[in-house]
Formats: sequence, structure tokens, C-alpha cells
Amino acid sequence: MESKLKSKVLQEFQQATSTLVNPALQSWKDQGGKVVGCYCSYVPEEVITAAGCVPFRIRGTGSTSTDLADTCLSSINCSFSRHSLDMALRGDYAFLDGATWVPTCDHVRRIYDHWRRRVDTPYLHLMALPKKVTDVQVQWYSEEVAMLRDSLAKHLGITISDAQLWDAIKLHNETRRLQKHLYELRKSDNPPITGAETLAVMVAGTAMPRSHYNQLLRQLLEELGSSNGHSDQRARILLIGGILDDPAYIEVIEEQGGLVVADSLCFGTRTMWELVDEQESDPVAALGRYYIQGRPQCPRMFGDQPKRSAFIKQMVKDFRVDGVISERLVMCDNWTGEQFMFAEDLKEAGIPYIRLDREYIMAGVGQLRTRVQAFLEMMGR
Amino acid sequence: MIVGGCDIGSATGKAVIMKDGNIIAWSVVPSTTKPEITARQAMDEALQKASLTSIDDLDYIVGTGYGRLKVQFAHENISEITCHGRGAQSLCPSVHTVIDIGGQDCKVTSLTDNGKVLEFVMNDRCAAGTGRFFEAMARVLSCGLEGLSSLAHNSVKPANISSQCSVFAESEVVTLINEGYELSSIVAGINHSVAARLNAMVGRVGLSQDVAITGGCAKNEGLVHALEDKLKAKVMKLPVDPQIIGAVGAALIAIEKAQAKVEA
Amino acid sequence: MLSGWFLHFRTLLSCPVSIFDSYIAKITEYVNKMKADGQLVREYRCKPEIRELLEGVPVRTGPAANQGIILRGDTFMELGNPEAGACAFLVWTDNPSLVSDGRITLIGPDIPESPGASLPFGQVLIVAGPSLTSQDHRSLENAQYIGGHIEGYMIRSVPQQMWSRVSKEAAAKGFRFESLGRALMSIYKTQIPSVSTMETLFITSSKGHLEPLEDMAIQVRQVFMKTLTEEWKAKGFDVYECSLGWDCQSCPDQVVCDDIKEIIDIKKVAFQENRDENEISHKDS
Amino acid sequence: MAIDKATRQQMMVKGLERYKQEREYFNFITNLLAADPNEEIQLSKEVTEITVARYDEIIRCAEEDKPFIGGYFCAAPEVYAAMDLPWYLIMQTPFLAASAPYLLEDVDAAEAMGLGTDWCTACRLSLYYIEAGLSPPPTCMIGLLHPCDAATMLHQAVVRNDKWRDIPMFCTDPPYLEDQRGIDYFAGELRRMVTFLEEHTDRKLDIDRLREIIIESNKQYELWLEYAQLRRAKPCPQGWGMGGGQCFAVSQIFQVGQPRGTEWFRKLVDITERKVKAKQGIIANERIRYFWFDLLPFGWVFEFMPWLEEEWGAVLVMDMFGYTPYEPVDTRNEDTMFKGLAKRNLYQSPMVRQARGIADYFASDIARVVKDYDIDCVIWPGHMGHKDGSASVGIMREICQQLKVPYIHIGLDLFDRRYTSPEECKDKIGKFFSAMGLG
Repeated sequence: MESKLKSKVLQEFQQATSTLVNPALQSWKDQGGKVVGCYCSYVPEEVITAAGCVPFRIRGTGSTSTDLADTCLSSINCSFSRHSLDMALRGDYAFLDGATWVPTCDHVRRIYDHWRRRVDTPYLHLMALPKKVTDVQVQWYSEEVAMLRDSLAKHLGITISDAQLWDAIKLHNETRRLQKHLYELRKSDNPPITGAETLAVMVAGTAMPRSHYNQLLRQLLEELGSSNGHSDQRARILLIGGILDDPAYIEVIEEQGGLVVADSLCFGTRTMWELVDEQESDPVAALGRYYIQGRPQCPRMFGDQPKRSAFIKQMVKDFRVDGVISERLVMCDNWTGEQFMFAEDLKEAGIPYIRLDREYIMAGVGQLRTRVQAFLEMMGR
Repeated sequence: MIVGGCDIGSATGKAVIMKDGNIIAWSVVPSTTKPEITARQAMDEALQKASLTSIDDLDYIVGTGYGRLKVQFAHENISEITCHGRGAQSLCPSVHTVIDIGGQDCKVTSLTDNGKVLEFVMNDRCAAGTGRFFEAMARVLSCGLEGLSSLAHNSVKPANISSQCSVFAESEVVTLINEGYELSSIVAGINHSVAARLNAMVGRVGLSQDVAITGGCAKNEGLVHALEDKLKAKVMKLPVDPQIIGAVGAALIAIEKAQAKVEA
Repeated sequence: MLSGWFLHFRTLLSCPVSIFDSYIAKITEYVNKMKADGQLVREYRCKPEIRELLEGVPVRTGPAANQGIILRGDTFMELGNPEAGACAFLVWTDNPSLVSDGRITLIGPDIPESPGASLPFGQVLIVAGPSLTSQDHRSLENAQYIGGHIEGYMIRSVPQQMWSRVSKEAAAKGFRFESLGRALMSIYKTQIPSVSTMETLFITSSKGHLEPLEDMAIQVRQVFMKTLTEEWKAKGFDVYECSLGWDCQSCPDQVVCDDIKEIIDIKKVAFQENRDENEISHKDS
Repeated sequence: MAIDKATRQQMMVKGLERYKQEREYFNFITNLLAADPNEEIQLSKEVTEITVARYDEIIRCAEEDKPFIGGYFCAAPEVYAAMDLPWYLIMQTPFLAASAPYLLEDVDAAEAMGLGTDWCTACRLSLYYIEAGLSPPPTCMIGLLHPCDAATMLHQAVVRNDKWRDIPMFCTDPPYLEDQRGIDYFAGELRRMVTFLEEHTDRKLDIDRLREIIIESNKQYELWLEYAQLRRAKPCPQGWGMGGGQCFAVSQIFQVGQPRGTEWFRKLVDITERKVKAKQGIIANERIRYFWFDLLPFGWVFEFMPWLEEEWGAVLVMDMFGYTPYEPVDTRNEDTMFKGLAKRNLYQSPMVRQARGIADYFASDIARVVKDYDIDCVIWPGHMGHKDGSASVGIMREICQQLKVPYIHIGLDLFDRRYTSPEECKDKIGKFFSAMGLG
């Protein structure tokens, strides 16, 4: 599927996705602005924004080897953890003024242990993310949010007021609204933007100063309003999975004629489909509730699987999806379980479904192509 | 109507020419380093056997296999998963499960009654259950692939080879040789270990009705027997060389496409 | 992949060395308060040379002093059972003038007075040496768990708990807190030569008396973790991995393993000597 | 909401097939062991006997339609004991009967079901048994969300299973860091677990009964600790065949807070004390004292562990299951009991202690074990399911290097000998021992 967009804004997003430090972030740094890394989408970025810093989602983009990380981790650890740690060990993350974690999974939580031993980042903070989604965990995580707020404020020698927190929540909600608007456009018969392009837009959102990003995104939405859509697809695809930040992967799917029209990814709908409740009285409680209950969850959250499954099925309906592709990084236990459960759920619902294994830095394009092509043929497309 | 199917794999290139639904010629050639050249060679040989002078005599050509994008003369390409399924079921209608053992990978496909793919799994990560696994074993045993096939007799008690990784299996086999095991027993052990692997893959798509094995390794009778043993199902004997099933499927799809084109 | 690669990214470490000085003052305050409250506080002042420290210690000390373990039936008394309470920590400074070298302070009953007892156990070690830096902290910390270095005295192997036993035999020879303090000071000064000055504080009076120390222990631990983090970062990479299948002849990094092998040899010799000794003493009896 | 009676009965009959087969397997082992008068063998025999007793109890409950639960260690089994709720472990087969003859076939069947092969084999098998109807459906279930990702996913998949989705499940949520707030939170989780059990069974928790159970289990842990100290002796009185695994099975699974379990521990300590006094080691010539920092390779333990002793004079002095700092739980009141149980089951239980939180906990444990137990080398077996542990190899290596103690990482599957064959493991260990001048 050829890109039809000749948009400058889109190019800026694509550039931000293919590198770590994009020009907008660089100029923020040049002006003395601070950047705080987040190792997972469960770090409440709003707190970092409220502290006057730019939250930056840590990736392994551009990594070419894992030599250094391989002395810390082993071959049964996923390639995302190895590439991202390798970059940190090489000093590629020296631009960070801080880094924050949640113990997302067995791989990423150990990166924290290595990072604090080996990487010179002035501020490190680990939040204890629970594994359930009841009110008790909302309360627990709200406390964690408050602790991050206090600790970051103390480190920076500032205070973070409720008003600042609300401003940050509103700013991030605005990002979410704009992103959701972009997704709404893809519901049409002729979506004006491909899945690969959308992913670039989403990844860029985790790497740029937010107001700047919102402004660019507004511009893109305007441009899209007047552009011609894609109509040559063989099938409309819903892509689900874990940490996928490489548009080239979706490009392979789309080259075969499978237009990705929606997703459940942590660089996708999971982080923006729902909004933080601006009507709550306490911003910390609002964030606690949002991250634990308010939005589509990661497979690691127990008790939420029926909801996740319902979310996928709803997306299939709303976006008139022909088939679901689920990707997983090799060695990812969370997605192994999730793929297994979705296979059963989607079979029951009669929705075509395929599971794919993947390495973080794309390899084996040929095999991916064969699988996707066979999947489309299987659907009779 | 005359159509062609061309299946370019990692080890061999195959071409099939069909006239009015019947195979009139086929070829198998070793792969070269350039898939487009392999495709050309395979098709030229088939054309010659069919006494056709030019590729333009074919109404429609479908390319498939690992090198399908490089079959420059094809009108279209279809994945080998679909082609093997279609080919196997058309030749043997009771077949609903197809195991395709290729040089670099293996695939198991389950089919609907009308030859459509219902589900498939693919192993391309490791050599287990692929042609290159057998090649590695044949090298260790210095018996060649044909030797590997002829050495296994059902009566022999298979030696225990627990590893399914070709690297480790190789060292196990070396140990067995040194311990003085009969070659035929080792070969049977190799077949059993591959069969166990394939059995697990079949389980993932679910075994339904009869099974067919396609690809070059289907000629290895020891493996076929070991597989029947594991699957507790009959492996159907295909009426043509199992190596050309993918190309047959491609040609069958070419017929459909050509007809659709005519109607349009 | 570099074969058996070995890298050093060493950066200079600048860490304030007076980090625990305020805690030393707090410990003094604590002891003074106990005195003022009328608690039984005993003080021993020993001559601080290693040789002199061991004068009058009725049991053997040193690496091979106590190869055995103290069984239940051989136990005279125990210290620091979690039910009785325990708290142990260590502070250090590069300013020896803050430390009263050779002083042993005991608050509460002594060993000979407590046959069959299970006493609470507080142990605070204050060490100093002009060249001490935060890089020494880990070895100072680890040295608290003295392993088999004191005959008749065994620290049970339980993480994060100072829980020990004194044997009947040691008690019969007159082992008491003064001996323990002397032994500990000699062990530190022997094992870590940059320790020039040291004093010890023991509390056995009550669980409640350990509470103010526990607060200090938590803070000290936090500071320790922080300095440890600094140390990790300063060290950079020097993790060695053998990727040559332990084929030493072709290995460029043999030196790393040789270091470890040397220790193995020393241990073997020590073990053999000890076994021989045991056999001799066995014959004697 | 419950499954209809006929379906449940059908499920029960099938679910008990394998279960009964396993009971017979343990009966068989009991009889084998009975023939050997050796005291330690007799201790092992007692463990298989109490195992059989539990199988009997569950089968009886299942057949008489009485409540029994699917429970877990490290989730305060003291509570189930106090509520008189018989329980079995859905991870039973890989943990207890991994040497059963059908295990490898089951591993293949699990793979055929579509369960990814890089998923921990123990979790994969457990899910397989439920998906294949080979586990008896309990009245309700307690699950575990730690120490690893696979455990979390396993329990979600069990809740999702068509047949089991009506069986209520409660999972305790583990806090990540080791502090008072975490203990208080987990104590709350345990209280909610009690509420759940009361709601879904006809049992009520009696606090005095809980106290009795805890007082008894305190005794068990005190004896376990005594035993753990005895293993410091040189030569080491016992090897891989007796130790942490059995102690854990008795105190956390089969005899939680029961006097019979306490008696077992007493015998264990007495026998071992005698050996220590007599300077009697598990083998005649102890040359290498190693720390096995994982579970034993349950699936092929006999093919590997004896070899270390026979070929190298290498003795397993301590392992992950044996080094547990269990503290007595303060039984003054309900609050102290729940907090004590929280601490015990979260920060002191094996594997959960080492694998759940940040790396510092196990890092300091390795240092202590090496020193206190006079360890000659540390072996990290690197089970393919222990992703967090294998993500820590750099830290383990560093600690060992500082301690000047040799360290090796193998990389194996504790249950499936085909992953890295015992021969490969032997080869790797042999080269390591020779190169480091051990043995």
C-alpha cells in the first residue's frame, strides 16, 4: 500500500519515530528543558509534564546490536529489553534527566536493576504497579502516583500543585482526543491514513514536547480532511500486541494488502482510547483510577481479560475489521498467554485471527510476508 | 486453457503446466542463487516437456513459494500455504491436513471441504522438522539424503534422540555413532524425533480426516511411517511427486484466475 | 560478540566522606540517654593494637577458628531471636578523632550472667580510618557477618537479622561481650587494613531499647544503598563472561579467572590444614 | 452461575483420572522407599505418604461432593488449614510428580494445544491439565500473581477456560517492594482472600484456630531454620536428595501447621544433628560445595544430580528452596497474625522472595550463602521459565566475582530434559569445574 500523504507534518512524526532525539526534543533540551524517560505506558506521564519536564517513552529504536546488554541479560530475555538496555549502556540515553519504571514484566523490571547499577541518569524512580484492577489497587496506585509526584518534585526542588497536575491532565487528554479523532477517520471505507503512518504519529507523541505535538497533530488532521483515502486494500486488519514501535512492521502487512485500520497496542489505542476523568476532585485519584481501571489494560492485569476481549471485539465491529493479527515478541510470557486466550475468544466469535512472533528489530520479512499473505488468502481476500 | 504454476523454494524450483485441468508437464530443478533464474529454468524445462515453445502459450501463471515475488513471468503470486493445501486436496479429496516439509521451514495447514485454508502454523525459527535438519543429519551419518530415506526400516527399534534442535541432535547422533548404534536405528530415531515435532504442530491446527505430506521430505518413507505412528492417522499417498504439490496448487489457482479474467 | 570481553569504564568518584558523622553523634546521645535513664551501662577500654586486642580473649579467632556449627544442645545462650528483637548496623568515618578506639560499651546483661537466655541483641560498629571511602562500605558491611571466625560464637545464616549463638564451651572459657568486641575489632583491623580505629556497642537490655537504633539502621541502610549505586555506576562494566567454553589456553582474560582460582587454592589448603588439625586434636582426646 | 451438577460430575470423573494415577505413582514410590531402612530414606517416605494422604483427601471430597479448593503455597496456606479446607495445587504435576512417566507426552500435548514453547513448562503443563480436563474442578480457587509473568497469565487463562470460568477465583496481588506499606497491603489482600473463601465455601475462619495453626507452623519454621544451619557443617550432612524441597512440601503444602509435620521436622533435625556431630557427610569425599540457585531439575533430577556427587564429589550445600528466612509470626492478635503471614508469604517464601521484587534481595542472599555455607561455586541453572532470574545474570556474575567465587549459568528446562539434555549440562559443568580448578 503506497503512502498517499505528502505531508510535512507526517514526515516530522516519522522522523521522530525513527530516531530517539527528534529536532523538537533537541530544541527543548537546548533551551534547558528536562526530559524524563518512561519504560512503560503505565508511568503516569501527566506527573512528569506537571513537573515541567517532557515525558519520553523509552525505546530501542536504531539499536544494531545487543553485545553490552547480553552481559546483563540472557538469551531468554526479549529483544526489546536487550536492545533498549544496550542503547542505555552505550550512552544513547544520556539525554535523559531522569527515568521511571513500573515492574511491567519479568524482563523490563530487571532493566531497572541494571540501569541503576550501570547507567548514569540523575533521577530514577520505580513505581509498584499492581497486578489487579479493583478499587483497592486504584487506591494503591493513586498513592504511587502521589509518591512519584513528591519524589520528582523533591529531586527538582519544586512543588507540583494540583492546578499544575490538572493542566497536565488536560494537555494529555487533548493529545488523546486528537489521536482518537485520527482513529475515527480510519473507520471510513477509504481511510486517509495507513496503519504504518498512524503508528508513526502515535510513537512521535511519546517523544515530543506535548503542546508542540498537539499543534502538529491538529495540523495533520486538517490536512487529512482534504486528502484521498485508501481503497485498494484486500482486507481491513486489527493489529494487537505488545511494544510495537516500528512502522516498517506494519508496512509489510500493508504491502500485502492488509490495511491496518485499528489496533490494541501500547503505542496505540490502549494509551488514548479513554480519557482521564477531569471531573474528579483530586487529580492524583483521577490518575490512579485512569491507569488501573479507566483504559484498556495490558495482559499483565489480572481480572481484566473479559474486558480486553470485549474491547477487541468492539473494535472489530466499529472499524469493520476482516481479521485480527496479533504480534508478540519472542519470550514474552504475557503475550503468550494473551494470544492463547484471544485465539479461543475470537474463534468463539468467528473472527479470523493469526498469531505472529516477532523480534524487536525487524528480521525475517519474507516469512512475515508469507504468513500475512496466507492469512489474507485464508480469509478469501 | 493452458496454465502454469511455479513454486520457487529454497532448495528447488518446481513448475507445473496444466491443460484443461490435467497436468501435462512438470519439472524440478535445483535452486540457483537467483530465484528469478531458478524460476526461468524450471518453467523452461516444463515448457519443453509439454512441447510448448513459449511462455506466452500459457494463459495464466501463478507463482508461489519462498521466491514467489521473483517469478517475473507470473501474473500473480499466492502464498505456498494456500497452494499446497489446494494442490493436495485436489489430488486427494479426503485430505484435510497438509504437512509441507520444505528446505528451510515447515508448515501445517488444515483445510475446509473445498480446499480453503482454515488455519495454519509455520516453523521457520529452527531447523527442527525441515529439510535442512535432514541434510545436517545426512552429513553427520555421511549417507546422503537418499541413504537417509532407504536406511530406515519399520522393524528397527529407533535410537533415542531427545533433542529437536539440529545442533544438539547432531552431537547426540555423534555420540550414538560412537557408542556403536546401528545406522538404521539412528535414522529411525531421527525420524521419530522429527515426527514428534511435526505432531505437536499438527496438534495446534487440529488433526482432521486424512493427512498428506508435501515437499521433498515426503519421499522419506521412514519419516512417513514415524509420522503415521505419532499421528495415529493414515498419511495418504499422493498420485504425483509430493515435491510439486505447491506448483500444482498454483496451477489450479491459475485456472480459476484465468476463468475469472475471461468472465470479466 | 567480543569473546570474553572485559571492559572498564572507570570514572572518578567524589563522595562526601562525612556522611555518617551525624549518626556517630546520635549514637553517643543514645548511650548518654541510657546512662541518664539509669540503665546498666558498662564500658571497657582495650589497647587498640591487633595483638593487644586479642589479649585475654578466651577463644580462638581468625579464618579457621570455628569450622563447626553450634548445635542446640551445645548452646549456652542466644542473641537476637526475632521474637526477642535484633538490630545491627555499621557506620564509618574518615575522621578517627570521632571514634574512641578500643572502646566496648555494653547496655544490659552480659553473657556469663545469662545462661539459657534468649536476649535481644543490638550491635553497632563504629569504624574509622583516614583513607576509608564509600567504596569500602560494602566490605565493611559484609564483614559484620563474621562467618566462622570466632570459636564458640555463631551468627545464624538468616538474611537481614543479627541472630547468634554462644556455645557452652566458649561460655565456660569465659567468653563475654568484651571478648566479642575485642574479636570483632581485631577481625576488622586484620581483614580491612584501612580500618585504623574502631569501637563497638552492644545492647541486650530490652526490645524497646532497640527501637531508636532501628530508625537509625533504616536510614544508614538507605545511605548505604545510595553509595552502592554510585559505586556500581563508577565501576561501569567489568563483568566477565566466559564464552570460550572454559578453554583457558585460548582465553585473553585468563587473569580474571586466575584471581578466583587462586582463592580456590588457598581455600583448599586451609581446608586440608584444618582437617589435619582436627584429626590431630581427635587423636589427642 | 455454578456449573450444572451433571457436567460437574463428568468433569470430576475425568479430572480424577490423572489425579488417581498420580496417587498410585506416589504409592509406588512409598513402597520402594519402604524397603530401605536408611533413616533419611524413611523421612522421604514420610513425605510421599503425606502426599498420598492429601491425594486421598481430595479424591474423597471430590467423590462425596464436599468443598475443596485449588490453592497455592506462598498465599498463606495457614488460612486454608485453619478453615479446614482441603486443597490441592493446580501446579501439582510439574512440582510434585515431574518424574512421572507421562510428563514429556504431556509437554508435547501442551505444545500441540498452542501453548508457546518459550512459556515456563510448569505453567504450560498446569494450563494444559485444566484445558484437557485433567484436573479435578475445585469449589473455588486461590491463585498467585507472582513471582513470574507466566503465573499471572496462567491464572487468567484458567478463569477464562470454558469449563472453569464458573469456578470463582481469588488471586492475591503482590506489592513489589519490601517495606511496611507492602506488608500492610498484602495483609489486606489476605483478609480479602478469607472473605472470598467464606463466601464461596461453607467454612468460617476462627481466629483462635488460626492462632493454633500459626503457633504450630512457627515451630516448623524454627526447626527448618535449625536444619538449614546444620547444612553449613563440613562435610555437608545431606545433598540434593533431602532438604529445602521436602521442608517446603511439608510446611507449605501438606502439613501446614500440623503436629505431624512438626514431628517430621524434629526427626529431620535430630538425624542431621547426629550426622554433623559424627562429621558424617553425604558422600565420603566432599570436594566441591555448590550453591544451586534455583529449583531442582524435577523432570530429570536422577539423571543429573547424582552425577555431580559421584563424578566430582560435588555436594549441593544450599539451594533456592532451602534458604528461607522464615520468621515466627506474632500471634498476639488478628492484626499481627495477618501482617506476619503477609511478611512470611511474600518476603520469606522461596522463589517468591528471590524472583518477585528488585534484584537486591537475592543479591544479598547470594553473598550470605556463599560466606556462611563456605560455598565453592554458584550454579545458576537458568530455568527457561525464570525470565527475571536470567535477566539478572549480570548481577549474579558481578556478586560472585566480588566474592571471588566461581559462577556458572547453564540454561535448561527443569522439567523437560530435551531442552538442554543432561549430557549437555554435564559437559558444561565438567568443563567449568576443570577450568576453575575445582574438584
